[in-house]
Amino acid sequence: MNRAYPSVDEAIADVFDNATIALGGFFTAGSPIRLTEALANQGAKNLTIIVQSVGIGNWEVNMLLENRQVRKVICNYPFFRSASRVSLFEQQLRAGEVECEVYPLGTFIEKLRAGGAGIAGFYTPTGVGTLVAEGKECRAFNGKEYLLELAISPDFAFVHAYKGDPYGNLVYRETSRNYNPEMAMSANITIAEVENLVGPGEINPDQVHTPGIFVQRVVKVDRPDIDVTIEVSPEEMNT
Amino acid sequence: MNRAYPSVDEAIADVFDNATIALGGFFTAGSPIRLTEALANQGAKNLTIIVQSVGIGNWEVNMLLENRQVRKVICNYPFFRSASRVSLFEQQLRAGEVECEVYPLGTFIEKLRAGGAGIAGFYTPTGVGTLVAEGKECRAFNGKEYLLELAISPDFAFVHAYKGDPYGNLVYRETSRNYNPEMAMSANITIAEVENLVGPGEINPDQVHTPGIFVQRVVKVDRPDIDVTIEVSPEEMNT
Amino acid sequence: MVTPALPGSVIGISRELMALRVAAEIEDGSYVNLGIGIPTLVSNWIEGRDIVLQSEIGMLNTGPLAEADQIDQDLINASCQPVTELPGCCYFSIGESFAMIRGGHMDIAVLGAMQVSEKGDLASWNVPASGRGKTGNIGGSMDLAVGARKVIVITEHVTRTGEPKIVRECIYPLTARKCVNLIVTNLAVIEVVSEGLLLKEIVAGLTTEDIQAVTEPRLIISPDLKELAL
Amino acid sequence: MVTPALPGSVIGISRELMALRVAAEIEDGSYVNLGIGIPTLVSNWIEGRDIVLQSEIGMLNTGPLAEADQIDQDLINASCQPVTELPGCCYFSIGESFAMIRGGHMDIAVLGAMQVSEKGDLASWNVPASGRGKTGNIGGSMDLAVGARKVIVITEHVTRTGEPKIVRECIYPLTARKCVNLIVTNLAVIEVVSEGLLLKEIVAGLTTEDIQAVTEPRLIISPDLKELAL
Repeated sequence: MNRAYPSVDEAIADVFDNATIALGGFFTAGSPIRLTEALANQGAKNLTIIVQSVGIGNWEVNMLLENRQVRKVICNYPFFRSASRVSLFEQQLRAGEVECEVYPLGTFIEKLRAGGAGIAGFYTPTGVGTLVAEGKECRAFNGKEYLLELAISPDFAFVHAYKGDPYGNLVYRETSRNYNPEMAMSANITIAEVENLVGPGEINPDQVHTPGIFVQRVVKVDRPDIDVTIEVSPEEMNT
Repeated sequence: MNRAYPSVDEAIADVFDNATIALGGFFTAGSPIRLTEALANQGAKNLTIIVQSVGIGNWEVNMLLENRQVRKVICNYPFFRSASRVSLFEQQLRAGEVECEVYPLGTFIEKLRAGGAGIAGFYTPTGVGTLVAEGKECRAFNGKEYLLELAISPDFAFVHAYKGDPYGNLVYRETSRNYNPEMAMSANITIAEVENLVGPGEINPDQVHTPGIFVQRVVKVDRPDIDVTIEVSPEEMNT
Repeated sequence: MVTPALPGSVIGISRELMALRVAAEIEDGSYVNLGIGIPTLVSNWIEGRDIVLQSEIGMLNTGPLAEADQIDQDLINASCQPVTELPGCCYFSIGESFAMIRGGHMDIAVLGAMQVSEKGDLASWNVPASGRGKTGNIGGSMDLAVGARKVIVITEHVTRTGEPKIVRECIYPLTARKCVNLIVTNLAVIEVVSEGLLLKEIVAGLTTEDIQAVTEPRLIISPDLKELAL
Repeated sequence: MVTPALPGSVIGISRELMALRVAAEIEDGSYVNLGIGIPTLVSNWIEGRDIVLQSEIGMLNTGPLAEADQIDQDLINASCQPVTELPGCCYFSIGESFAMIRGGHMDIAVLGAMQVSEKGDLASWNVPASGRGKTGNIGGSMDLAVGARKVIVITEHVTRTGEPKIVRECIYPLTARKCVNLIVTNLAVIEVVSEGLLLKEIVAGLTTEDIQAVTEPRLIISPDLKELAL
């Protein structure tokens, strides 16, 4: 089993127009920057992007938005925190050029896990009595109300890991794990960029975070080291 | 945070009559033998036991059955493989002394995960069109049928781990992980017997399998080393 | 609408002291999630205490913000800030993180608020005036509000323009219904009880009438009313 | 009920050779789960091939059975047998294991059977004559039958008492409906197609009539009918 690819360009070459792609990571931790750059170069259009945010937290989505590759974003935190700062995504949304679907974070990730785990839908207490409940089945179990939320199974997932092997086994580092494991499970084709590509047997099998069965392609990348602190003012973080 | 207990007896002292208890592990791997022994000594009655099996795979349940402590078993593999071998549990079941509830394995573990994760229920394709579907809601999503299965949240879970720290963080070894992580999540009070109790900071935080928040009590035990091969005839395993 | 007599911006305690008051509310041995914004200030007041902070990005035993040479791009909190580890730390996925939150394993969530109602309804994610319609930055707020065993709101008592934030009914879109247990503001500490809002502590120099004047619903005055002590 | 002309116990290929025939069906690069019982024999025939075996207890790249000095009580398969690791191995929880299985990530499940119907229904967990009523050893069988992309059944063609196991309708309680893709027996290889059961290979020395005689539903004879080759 050798799932290693020689380059990010080859690893993402078959991403097609209208594809749904989950992007793992958040801010500096675990975001698949190199794969996203490659996708911006590759040029697939009309994409649905599933990602935590399109503000500061996942600025790499801007590469796709600038290219007008995105038709829709499914996320949990679409905008800059401050309502007075308008992101490129918010501009395109207000102009009707992109669509946006927002879920509570726990629902967002559980929908992806369900997609990966063969579960069609699940009942969550989150969002009951809010705008999130609009159009959804609400049902009581043991006297408490829950919403029915359905699974999502994207065509592709791009994830970033600290270490990987040719079987696709992945190890994440610290909080860069975040969205990556569930997104890797959820997709039809999961592509992992890894900082270190090691041989079979070089990862302690008790310490694998994402079993290789969930990862179809692995590609070695340079560790992205991008200073985005300039984007985050202390005032903004504490308001 | 010091969740370490001095003995298995103290760790399980408050298990009450009519409690529901999930027991992790399977056969020689990851079964909480010492805690179960302690429970047999402690004597709580009328228990509902949630466990993979009550044949060879989890022979330790026999300690509770012999004591007549068990009212009901929820499992996925209740009997000896061969219909001609009748276990103590099967005897008690046929005599109407205990009840038995069986779920497909994936449903069984997902019900426990749901209980731990605040999900009231989920739709699984497993069991559609079988005896398992009796009395359950069956519903189609995207043209495929699914059963609604509900969460289980036991009062207690007993788990076995290779290593633990006073925060309750656990590390399992090899296939002894099995049922333990989801059971640890699911229970109101999770009690972990650990082969090695180490200090805070001595477990690499990237390598924790069960975060301590899911574990209320930790107790050091001798590694159980019980030869149960005598119970398993090759004929039986390959029939 | 009540015309506020006391603009919140010029009186009462600072955000830092509000955070200190919240810290005093947290028992040792608790697992706590601090929401984005003012709630993160609580972390400054619990260092060295036996309290485990969860970062919903996937971490327990989150330590203080990282100093320059400690910064590690793989180790951040949900506010995009580099943080550090404390002993007993562990990492996990977002899926497992929200299993913890929604599954009732977090003892306390400290959340910011745009509005809190007298029933304990919370609105914290969307100001209609932003023009963002029904979309907005929900993030983890709804799961935390629903899932934590106790929800403490930390907020200025009134908006920048002097409008009450503690209201009879939330006008802004809800985060969750009947989820708030305690409200700590720059002026008072108010508990949400089944009968309504119980005023328990007020800042030195203010009267119950002062607090009522900037609070939309009728407050129940605790028989044990105290000065807000820090 | 057909009266079988050929008792399965005295003719046809051995279980080991049935397993070899199944092994030939598995493409390199596949993820495979072998059910308890006869299916485990398949593992003897794929050593060294580029096939990843899942053990549903929570392991990928499961190696051969452990020899005496390799035995480790923490490293067993779902049949309670001590096993070994192969390079690329990883461990995970049962929850994640069945996410893999139910989520369609396993390429092939090889399962035993009590009965298989002409529609591909599978019965494999409960014989009513056992007196066990509606309870029985379901284990992972229903998830594997529903979740694997391809389900191969490996079974004796008839029961010990000579009754057909390939039937028009399963009388025994079902594992899953319409899940079986291929049936490998001691006598034949039969594919489940939309029109019914396609007889593709038969053991040397037998005729299609011999196979039909011990098979309840009418078989479709493949135009490419071959001798079962090993």
